[in-house]
Amino acid sequence: MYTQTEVIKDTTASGSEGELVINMGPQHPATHGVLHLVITLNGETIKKIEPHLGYIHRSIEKMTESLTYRQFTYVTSRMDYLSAHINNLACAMTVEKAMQIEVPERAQVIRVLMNELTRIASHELWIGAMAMDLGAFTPFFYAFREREMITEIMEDSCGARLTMNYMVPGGVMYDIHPDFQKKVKAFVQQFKDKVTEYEDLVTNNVIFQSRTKGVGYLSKEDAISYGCSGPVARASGVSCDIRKIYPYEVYGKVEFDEVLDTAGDSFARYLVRVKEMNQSIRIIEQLIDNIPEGDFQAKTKAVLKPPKGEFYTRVETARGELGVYLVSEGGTTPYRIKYRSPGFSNLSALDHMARGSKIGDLMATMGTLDLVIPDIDR
Amino acid sequence: MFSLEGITKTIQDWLFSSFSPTVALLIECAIIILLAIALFALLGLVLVLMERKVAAHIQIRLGPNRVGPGGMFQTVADTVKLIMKEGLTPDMADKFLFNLAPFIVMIVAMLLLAPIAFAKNFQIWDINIGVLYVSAVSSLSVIGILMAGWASNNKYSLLGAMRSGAQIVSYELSAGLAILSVVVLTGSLQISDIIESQKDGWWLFKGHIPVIIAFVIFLIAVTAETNRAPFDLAEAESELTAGFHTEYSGMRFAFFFLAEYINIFIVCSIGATLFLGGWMPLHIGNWESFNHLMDYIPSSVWFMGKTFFLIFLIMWFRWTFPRLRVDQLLNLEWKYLLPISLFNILLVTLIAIMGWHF
Amino acid sequence: MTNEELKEQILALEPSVTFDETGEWLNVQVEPAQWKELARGLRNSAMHFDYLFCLTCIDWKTHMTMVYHLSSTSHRHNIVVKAKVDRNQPEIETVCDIWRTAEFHEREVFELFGVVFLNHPDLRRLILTDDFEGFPLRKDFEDPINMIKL
Amino acid sequence: MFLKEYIKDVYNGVTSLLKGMRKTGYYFFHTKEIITEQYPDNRDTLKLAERFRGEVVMLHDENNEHACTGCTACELACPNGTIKVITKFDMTPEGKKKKAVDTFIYHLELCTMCNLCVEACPTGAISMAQNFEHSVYDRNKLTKRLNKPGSKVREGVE
Repeated sequence: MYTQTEVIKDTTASGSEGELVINMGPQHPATHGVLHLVITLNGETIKKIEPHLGYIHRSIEKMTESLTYRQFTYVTSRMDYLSAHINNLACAMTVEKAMQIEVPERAQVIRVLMNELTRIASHELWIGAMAMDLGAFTPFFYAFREREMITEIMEDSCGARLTMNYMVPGGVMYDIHPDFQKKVKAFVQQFKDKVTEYEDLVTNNVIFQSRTKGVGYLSKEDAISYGCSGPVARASGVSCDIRKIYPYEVYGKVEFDEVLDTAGDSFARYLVRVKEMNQSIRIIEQLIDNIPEGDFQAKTKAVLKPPKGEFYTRVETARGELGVYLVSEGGTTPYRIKYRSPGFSNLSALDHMARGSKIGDLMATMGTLDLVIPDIDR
Repeated sequence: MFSLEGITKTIQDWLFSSFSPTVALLIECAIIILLAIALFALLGLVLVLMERKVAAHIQIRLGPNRVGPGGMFQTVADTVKLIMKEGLTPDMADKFLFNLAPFIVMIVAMLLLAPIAFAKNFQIWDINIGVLYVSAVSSLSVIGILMAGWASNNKYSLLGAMRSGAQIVSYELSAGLAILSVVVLTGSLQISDIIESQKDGWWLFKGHIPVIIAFVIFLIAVTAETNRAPFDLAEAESELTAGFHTEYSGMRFAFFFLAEYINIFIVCSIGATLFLGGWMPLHIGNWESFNHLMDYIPSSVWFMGKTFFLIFLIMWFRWTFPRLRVDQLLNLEWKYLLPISLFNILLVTLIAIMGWHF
Repeated sequence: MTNEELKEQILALEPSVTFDETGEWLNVQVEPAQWKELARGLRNSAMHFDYLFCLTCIDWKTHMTMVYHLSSTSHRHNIVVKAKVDRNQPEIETVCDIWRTAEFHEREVFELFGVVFLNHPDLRRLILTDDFEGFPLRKDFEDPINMIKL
Repeated sequence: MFLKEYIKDVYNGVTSLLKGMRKTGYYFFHTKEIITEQYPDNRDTLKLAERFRGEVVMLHDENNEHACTGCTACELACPNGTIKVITKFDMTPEGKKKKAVDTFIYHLELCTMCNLCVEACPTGAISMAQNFEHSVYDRNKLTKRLNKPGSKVREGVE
């Protein structure tokens, strides 16, 4: 066992014969936050990648142990801040499962609508950021234009743009805004009009294709073994969409396809995400006119006290499978909460995927893994 | 009508009449140096602002709009900031080379100004091997970049400099061959001769498809030579933070930055001279009245217009395309551009020999 | 596969395990010494538990429990395996040669709970700084400066 | 055949690039597509969503009365210790002691705008306001007293 200091010290001197050890991050344009990768290079070829985490570790799991069941959902918005709704939903669902709260149909539909909007918003940001990693700056702004519409919808209904805290145990915090349906329909229309722009600028671009095709290959066996989930695993042919396998809320009642690809390279991961946006649009179109009347929140007690036991909820965030493992001792605060974050497992496959490729390929691989660092560190 | 030719002639006559030829020449040199530096500063300011505005409009933004009307003085403010900033030298860097590198890059850019004809008879040095001079001197800038990368004692800088070395050396070839195709058609290396040969039409139109191909290859190659996106591997922001100038700050960084834009201006003016007739107005065959009308527009306006059009094209590339990978960059050169331009030059030679051009 | 079938097959692999069916999924209690063998069996037998989707530890103040959530991508069944480890000298065999995702998760558990994973190829700190003392997710961890008690 | 593939490669590559350039060129020349919000300039016309959560305020009516009974439900609901309610005992005309709010302290610097206090309030005394320009030079200014001086609880609010 050797300590971390030694590793970092090691990077100031070059590695063994012909090797170059560089610190990528914690401040680096492509690591999207504070990911720190210690990369061993041979010329431009990557020999080894060691991630060092913890620069934004807030120990949310420990914090949660002193928060009540109403309070602890909002903290998870800060984990994977791009799918804040879905994180909140996972927590709310865990409490509902533990306390056997029946969520009204209307709340379920609103939740699914919000989830899918979040998923599109997250993928929009990812498309921009990924193109930026590969050196194309402009798609970022086009993607943000559409994302802005979603954040405005969120702002109208939830009162915040990023950390909404809209899903609460028992339903949603408020009813949807009166303009919600109109604005969502406008967004769907805008998205359909503008989706060709990404095709022109990114998908069909010969440089983009040559940068991503065959880069960062992950086989099906490795994807399973590394615990990958979400688009990363689905691009390798692993069917792992929690919305399909273990449907929650009203996902069982809507029609959508699980997007699968078998190529397993960066371009496949890119395509899976783009197609997933279209599937999300499909779900939204099915539900937007069919929001049932009724309560938006179930009647719950002021103080939530789940019974003693262990509860596990799995949801599909924009990045993959989020698990909330709740150990309750019957008190007002959780005894232990474990968040199984998708990014952490996906990151563990990075070394395997990037070995032997160029530094430029690392950007494509890392970009398509869609890492959100607070989600990894928690 | 306003003519730069008249002004320069008056100044020269006056100088030679009032001083001995040696002193007059020295004074002329001093004036030219001053003018070149002034042009440098001005071009830097204008081009940086132009880049930011072009980028902003492509990206559905407004761009700089706070300092001065429409953000006109934004770059001036930036320059003031850069001058005031501390120029850091890394601890273990090779101090001499580290400080020398930005000046080498600047000097190379300045040297390249010499043979460019800015307007009719307004040229610093009408050297008889003008085109050769340009392609020879422009390849020197790689020395400055390598020096900067090596002396910085930073691994990102080193990687960036190595990439840049491979890139500039290989793209010199196809840029050279593209230039050669015009030289073949003109039969002269002198810039003024090349412009003169386009009196009745620009080479881009006169030379059929092969010259158009040469023009496209020239554009691609010079984009790569000036380290611009999609070939900005030497800087490659998302990979190497800032590549060879990662460790530079303050005015020394500004020199690199400025040199990049000056280089763009120079290669675009060379492109405009070779393919679009330099300061020569747009002349179409024997439409006498049209040609006459075109002559009324000052030659400097023609030259600047063409150059800035090409600069706009290069900026347009930058804000549209993703960056290539280093091996793809070399593949593009050796597998696509070089064979095509070799084949192309054969065609151009054929056209020149058979006299098929207009 | 139903829980009964799973039970049968797991018992065939390791007779000393005990079961608990109160939760959502079948809970399997195993001794740390037998865990590695059982893990290999679960992965390679007909049950085909190839997806380790959650690996964590719970501090019960008297002892600690390693919790492994396993799933099968082909049969779609899940189980939870728990192994009780001693709190003063927590040690358990690594499973990162069976499920490679365990490598990172075990490193996380190692530094947050102090559980030592035997034969782990690269067991060092992933998140915390080197001079950090104590194991933050244990119940008796106190940090007077950074922890705010409400 | 090799030559055909080669030419096809070049052709497809160039057309894909030109398509991208057409798109960016379109936006360059269509300045009305610009979406920049000129924030400090458009302060007058800026319209925030009515549910936007900017800060917690206590609603006072024209008689300088509020609805806070000092029950501290918000204080308990807050996950960050943002709210501190200092209570006092008022004498009712009948001579009975009645709990009332003395000072409602709100630490804006700790607040995450999660809305849990507003949800918890049984009398609707506090709500979220749209003001989002909170920057000040002294962080002490961020600690606010929400009940106005001299204000008292509205009649009939229990």
